[in-house]
Amino acid sequence: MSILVNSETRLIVQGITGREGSFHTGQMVEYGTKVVGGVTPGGAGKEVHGVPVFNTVRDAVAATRANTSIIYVPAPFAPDAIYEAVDAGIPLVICITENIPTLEMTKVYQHVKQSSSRLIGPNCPGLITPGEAKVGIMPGFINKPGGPVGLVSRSGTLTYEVVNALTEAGLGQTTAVGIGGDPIIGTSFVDVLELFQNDAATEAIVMIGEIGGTDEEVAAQYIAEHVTKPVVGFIAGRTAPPGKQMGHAGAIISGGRGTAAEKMTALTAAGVQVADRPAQVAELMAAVLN
Amino acid sequence: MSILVNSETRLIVQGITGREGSFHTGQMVEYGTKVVGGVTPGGAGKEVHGVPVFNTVRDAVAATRANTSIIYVPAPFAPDAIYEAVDAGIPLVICITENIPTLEMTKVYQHVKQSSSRLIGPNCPGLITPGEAKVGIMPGFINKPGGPVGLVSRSGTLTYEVVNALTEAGLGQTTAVGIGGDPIIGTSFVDVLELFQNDAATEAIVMIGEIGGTDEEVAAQYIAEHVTKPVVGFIAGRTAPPGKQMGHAGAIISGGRGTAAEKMTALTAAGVQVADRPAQVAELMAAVLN
Amino acid sequence: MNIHEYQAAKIFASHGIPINAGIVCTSPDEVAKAAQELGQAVVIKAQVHSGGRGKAGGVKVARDPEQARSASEQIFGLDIRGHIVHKVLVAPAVDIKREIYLGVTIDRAARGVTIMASSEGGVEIEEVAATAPEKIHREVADPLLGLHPYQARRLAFDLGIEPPLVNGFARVAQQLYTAFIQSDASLAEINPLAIVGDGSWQALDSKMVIDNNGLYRHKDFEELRDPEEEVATEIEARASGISFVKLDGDIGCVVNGAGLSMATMDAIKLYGGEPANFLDVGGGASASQVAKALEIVLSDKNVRAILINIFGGITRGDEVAHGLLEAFNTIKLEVPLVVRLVGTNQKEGREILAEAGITTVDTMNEAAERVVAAAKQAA
Amino acid sequence: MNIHEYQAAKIFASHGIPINAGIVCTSPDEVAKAAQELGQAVVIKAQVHSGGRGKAGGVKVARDPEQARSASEQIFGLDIRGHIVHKVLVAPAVDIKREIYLGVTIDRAARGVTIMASSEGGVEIEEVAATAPEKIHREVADPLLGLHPYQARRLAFDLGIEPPLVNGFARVAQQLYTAFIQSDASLAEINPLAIVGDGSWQALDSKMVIDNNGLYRHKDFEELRDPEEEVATEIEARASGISFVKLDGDIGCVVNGAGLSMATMDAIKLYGGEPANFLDVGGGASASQVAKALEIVLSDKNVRAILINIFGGITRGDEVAHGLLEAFNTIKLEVPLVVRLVGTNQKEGREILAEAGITTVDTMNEAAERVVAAAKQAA
Repeated sequence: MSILVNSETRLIVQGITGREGSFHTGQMVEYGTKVVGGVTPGGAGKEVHGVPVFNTVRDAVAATRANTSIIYVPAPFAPDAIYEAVDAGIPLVICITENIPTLEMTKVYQHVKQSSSRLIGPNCPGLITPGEAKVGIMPGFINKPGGPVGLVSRSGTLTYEVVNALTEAGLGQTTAVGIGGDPIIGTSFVDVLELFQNDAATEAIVMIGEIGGTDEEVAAQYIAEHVTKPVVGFIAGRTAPPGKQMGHAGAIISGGRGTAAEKMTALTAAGVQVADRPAQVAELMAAVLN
Repeated sequence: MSILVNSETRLIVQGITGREGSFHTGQMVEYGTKVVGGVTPGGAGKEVHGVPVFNTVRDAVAATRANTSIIYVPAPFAPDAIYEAVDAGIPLVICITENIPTLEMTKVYQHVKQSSSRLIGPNCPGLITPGEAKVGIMPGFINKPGGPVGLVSRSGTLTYEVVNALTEAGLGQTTAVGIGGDPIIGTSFVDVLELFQNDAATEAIVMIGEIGGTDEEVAAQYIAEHVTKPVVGFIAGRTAPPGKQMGHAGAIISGGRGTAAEKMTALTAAGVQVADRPAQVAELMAAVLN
Repeated sequence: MNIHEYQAAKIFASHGIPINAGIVCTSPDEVAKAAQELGQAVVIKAQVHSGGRGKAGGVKVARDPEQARSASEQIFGLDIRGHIVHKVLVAPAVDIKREIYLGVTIDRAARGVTIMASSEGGVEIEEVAATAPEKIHREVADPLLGLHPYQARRLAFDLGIEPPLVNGFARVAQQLYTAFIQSDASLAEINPLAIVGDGSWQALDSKMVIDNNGLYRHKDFEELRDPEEEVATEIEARASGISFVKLDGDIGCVVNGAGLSMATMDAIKLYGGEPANFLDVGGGASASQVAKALEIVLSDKNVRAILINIFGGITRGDEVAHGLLEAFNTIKLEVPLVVRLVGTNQKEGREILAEAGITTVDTMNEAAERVVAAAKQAA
Repeated sequence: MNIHEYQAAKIFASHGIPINAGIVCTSPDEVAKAAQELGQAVVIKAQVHSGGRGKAGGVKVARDPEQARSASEQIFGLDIRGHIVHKVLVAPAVDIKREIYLGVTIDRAARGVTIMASSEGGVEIEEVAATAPEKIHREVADPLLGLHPYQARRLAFDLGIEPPLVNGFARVAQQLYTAFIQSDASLAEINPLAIVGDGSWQALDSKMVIDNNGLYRHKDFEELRDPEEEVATEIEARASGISFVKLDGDIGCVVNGAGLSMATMDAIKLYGGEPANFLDVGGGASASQVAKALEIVLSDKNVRAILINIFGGITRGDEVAHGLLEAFNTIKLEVPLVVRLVGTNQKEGREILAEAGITTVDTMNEAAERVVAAAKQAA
C-alpha cells in the first residue's frame, strides 16, 4: 500500500517537450512510472522518450485515460497549466514549477479547492512510492520500497537527505511526498498526514518542516487530535535570521509564530519526536519502530 | 406548509432607509412579516417602521438571528449587498433590485453557488406565503392562504394577475415565488419546482414563463422526470417580435430555442397544461384539482 | 445598445486586436477621397445596426476612387432590414487566405460567458448553427477567472488551425473576451477573423452590443449612440424609464410590467388584433409616467385604439385613476380607449374613472376583445 | 523586493490614495531648498529599507529651511538597523486629528490576502499585536472577487470611525488593496493613515514590499531597486539564480536546496560554529553555478572556512566533482575546505575529488564538525 501514486498511476506530463519536462520524463519512464502521455500545445504527433504528445490535456486524457498530471512549464504559464489539468477533471495534479507569483497561487488555490482535484505543489519535488511510481524530480535510487515509513516534507534536497538516511538504516518508505516550500500550496501537511494515518502500510510518519508560516503548528494540532501513528519530525532553519523574508504584517498574521523553536515546541507537545539533525530522524525512527 | 418563507422567517432589509426599502418595510410589517432588522451603512441606531437599523449585515445577524435578507439597494451597490448577505451566512437572500449589469451577476451567481445560501432574483418581486410572510413587493391582499397551489414565475404583474385569478376562483396558494426576469438569476424554475414537489401542502403547481433563454425548456424536462404533481403553465410573449433583445450569438447559444411556441411545446410534451391567457390558468387549475 | 462596426472596431483595436482600419464617410465625395487616401482597392461597407447587409447590397468592392464613389452612391440611402444607410466604412480590400467566425456572448444556460468559433467565417452564424452545428466550437469562461489561455488555444486546435498560427488566434480570442468584459457587452463578434496575405490575423468585421444595465459605468459609450439608428419615441421612452418597442400594428398598449405587457399583446392577437407596441410603464405607474406613456403611444399615427391595462399592486387603484384623469387633462384623445384597472382599491379607482366618463372592464380578455373591435371599427 | 517610502507613495497615489507628497533629497542643501519650496513646516524622513527609523532619529520636524538643513545633517549617514541613510523625503508637516494603521498582506494561513486596520496608528504594529491584539481588525479578501466594499466599510465601523468619514476610509482601503494586487505586492502598509486638519484622509507613510516572483510582469519596477540598499554579493547571486543571504559568521556555505542549506547552517551552529551565509546554488548544481557560488562566498573577508554540501539527486556525483575541479581551476582557495558529496554516483565523485587531493566526508554531522574545527584553527 501507499498514498496518492502507485502502479495504477497513469501519468501525463504537461510541458513534456521542454528541457525539464523531457529530461524528467526520461527519468520517470526509466524508474517504471506509467507515463502515458504528454502535453505541449502544437506538439501533437511527436513522441518524447516513447511517450505520445498531445495539444491539450483534454485530448491527452481522452486518448490515455490519465489519472495524474505533472507540470513542468515555466512560472508565467504554470497557473494556466494547473487550470487546464483541474478543469479536465484529473484527480491528482503535481506542479514542480517554482517562482509562481503568490497572488496567482491564491486564485489557483481557491479554484482547486472548489474542484474535485488535488494539487501538490507548486515548487515541490513531487512524490514517490518506491518500486511503483516516481512522479516528479526526486532521485529514485535512494528510496527503499515496502514501507513502513511515510514521509512528508516542505523541502527538496533535505528530503533526499532524510530518505537516504532512512534507507541506510534499513527503513523502507511507503510514499515520500514533497508538498513544496511556497507560501500557498495545494496540499498541506495535514492533508498528507490524514492520508498516511489511513494507509494500512504506513506504520510511522516522518514530517520535515521549515521556518515560516504556521503549517507545522497546524499539523502539530492535527497530530495531537487525529494521528495515532508515531511521528518523527525535523525543522530546518533554527539558525536562520528572523525577518529576512516577510515584513511587519506577515509576522502579525502568523501571530508571532513561524520560528523553528515555536514549531519544534508545538510538535513536541503533540507527541512528535523532533530530531536535531536530519540523520537523527532515521535513528529516532528506528527506535520508534522497535 | 409552504416553501422558503413562513412564520419562522426572521427578515432583515438591506437598504432599509432608502425610499423603496423604507416603503416596503412598512408594507411587509403591516402584512405581518417578522422584519427583525435593517441595514444601512452609518444608519445604526435609527429605526424604520419600528425596525432597528444596523451598519452591517454581520451586526444585524448577531443582534437579531435573522435567517432571511431582502435587498432594495440601487443596482451599482446591489452585488456588494448580495455578497455581504451571503458571506454573513444568511440562508435565503432575495434581491429586488433591477438593472444590475449581467456580467456582475455572472460573478455573483458563481459565488452564491459555492456558498450555502440561496439567492432569489435579482429583478424579482420577491415571494409570499399567504397569511405568514410577504417578502418583497408583491401585493399581499390578492393572495388566499392555505394552498393547495404553489406558483413560480419569471414575471411581476403577470404573477399578480394569475394569483388574483386563482384567488377569485377560490384556489389558495401555499407560496408564490417570483424568480425574476433577468438573464442570470439565483434560483431557477427547476429549483422552485423541486421545493414544491417536496412540499406536502402543495398539490399542484403554476409556472409562468416568458420568451428568452431556455429555462422553461429545462423546467419542462425536469417536470417530465421528477414532478408528479399537476402543473399548469403560461408563457408570455407569443407575439413578441424575435431578435429585439439578443443578437446573433444569443440565438445560437440557446440552440435556436427561446420562443414562446417552443416553450409551450416543451411544456405540453412534459404533461403541463398550458393556458392561452392568464385567466385560463385558474380555470385549468380548478379542473385539475377536481 | 447597438453600436456601429467602425465603433466596435475602435474598441477592439484598443484591446490590441489587429483590425482592418478604415475611414468613415457620409457622402460619395468623402468615399472617393478616402479611397484616394488609402491608395488601393477598397471595400465599402454600410454602417447600420443590422445584419445581412452583404445580401442587401450594403457591401461593395471598388478598385479606384471613382469606382468607390459610384459604388457608394448605390449604398447610401439603402434600406437594410428597416435601417437606412447614412454612413459607410471605407477600408482597404485584403487578400483573404482563410476566414473564421469568433464571437463572445452571455450564455444564459451556463450562467456565464461563452466564446464560440467556427471555421465557417464570413457566413451568418445562424446558418452554420442550423446546417452544421458541429462546426461551432465553444468554451465557457469562468466568470471569476476569465477565459484561460488553454481554452483559447483549444478553440484554435478544434478549428484545425496550424500550430504556427495558434498563438496568434488565441491572443485575438483573449483580447476579444477582454474587450467584451471590460465593455459590459452582451455580444462581441468578429466575422470574419481572417488570415490575410502576409499570414497574420486580421478582424475584417467588428460587431458589439452593450448591456444597457452596464452603461452607467461606461459614460464614454453614450457618444456611440446613433440617433439616426434609433426610433425617436424609443429614445424618449428610455429617458422616462419606460420600456417601449415600436411594432407594426394599430392597437396602442400601456401596461405595467413586462410580462403583463407581453401577455396583453398576446391577448390582443388572440382576438384578431395587432399591437402597435410593447410598453411597460415601469413600477409605480404614476400619473406622469402614464401621461408620458400615452403621449408616446399616440405619437404613432398608425394607432387606432388604445388599451390601458394596469394591475394595481402596491400602487392603489384610486391613485392610478387620478393619474389617468390628470393625463387626460393634458392629452387630447382622438382614438377609442379601453381601460382595465384591477388590484388594490380597484372599486374606488373604477368609480373615479366612471365619474369622468371612462368605462372600465373587468378582465384582460374582455379588454382585448373590446379594443380589437374598436380598432376595427375605426379602420 | 523592498522599495522606499517615496516610491511606495508614488504607487499608492497612482491608485488614488491621498498622500502627503514630498520631495526626495540627497543632501542638506537640497533639503533646505525643498523646505523653501514647500514654504511651511516640514517633516524630514530617512529613506531606508528598514522600520524603526523614528526611534533611530531618522525622522525630524523643522519649522524653516535652515532648521530643515541642520536637522537633515543629523539624518544623512545615520545607521538604522544596518542601513545607512543616503536619501530623505521632505514633506509638509500636517495637523493630525487621528491616526489609523492600515496594511494589506499575504495571509498564508487563510491562503489569501488579508487587510488589517488598527486604531493604534503611528505605532509599530508588532507592538499592538503583542500588547493589544483586539485592536487589530481583519478582513480576508476573496482571491477571485477581491475586497468587497462592505468589508472595507466594516473595518471602518470596527475602528469606530464616525459615519461621515466611513466612505473615505473605505475608499482608501480599497485603493490600497488594489495597489497591492496590481503591484504583485507581499505587503502594502499605510502607517499612519491620518485624518488631517481639514477632516480628510491622508497617507502619512507608505510602505510596500514586492513579491520577487511577480517582478517579471512589472518590468517598470526594476528601476525602483536601490543598489545602495542591497548587498552587492546578493545582487550578483540573484543574477546567477543563486539564493544568497549574507550573515555575520565565518563559515561559508555552498549547498544545493534551501531546506538543506538551512539544515547545514543549523548543523554548523550545533557544533559551535557560525555560518557566514545562507547559499542555495539551485537545481542542477552545475560546474559554473558552483564556481560562481564559491566566488560569492569567498568575497566575504570574514570567511575562515568553507563547507560544500551537495546532495546529488538527479545530478550525478561525478558531474558535481568535475564541476568542483573546474571551479578550483579559476579560483585560488586560501581557506580550508570541507566537501560532503552524497547521492547518485557518490563513489565516483569522491574518487575524482580524492585524486585531486580533496577529501570528502560522509555525513553532514562530520562535515559540520570538521569545518567548525577548521575555522577555529584558522582564527
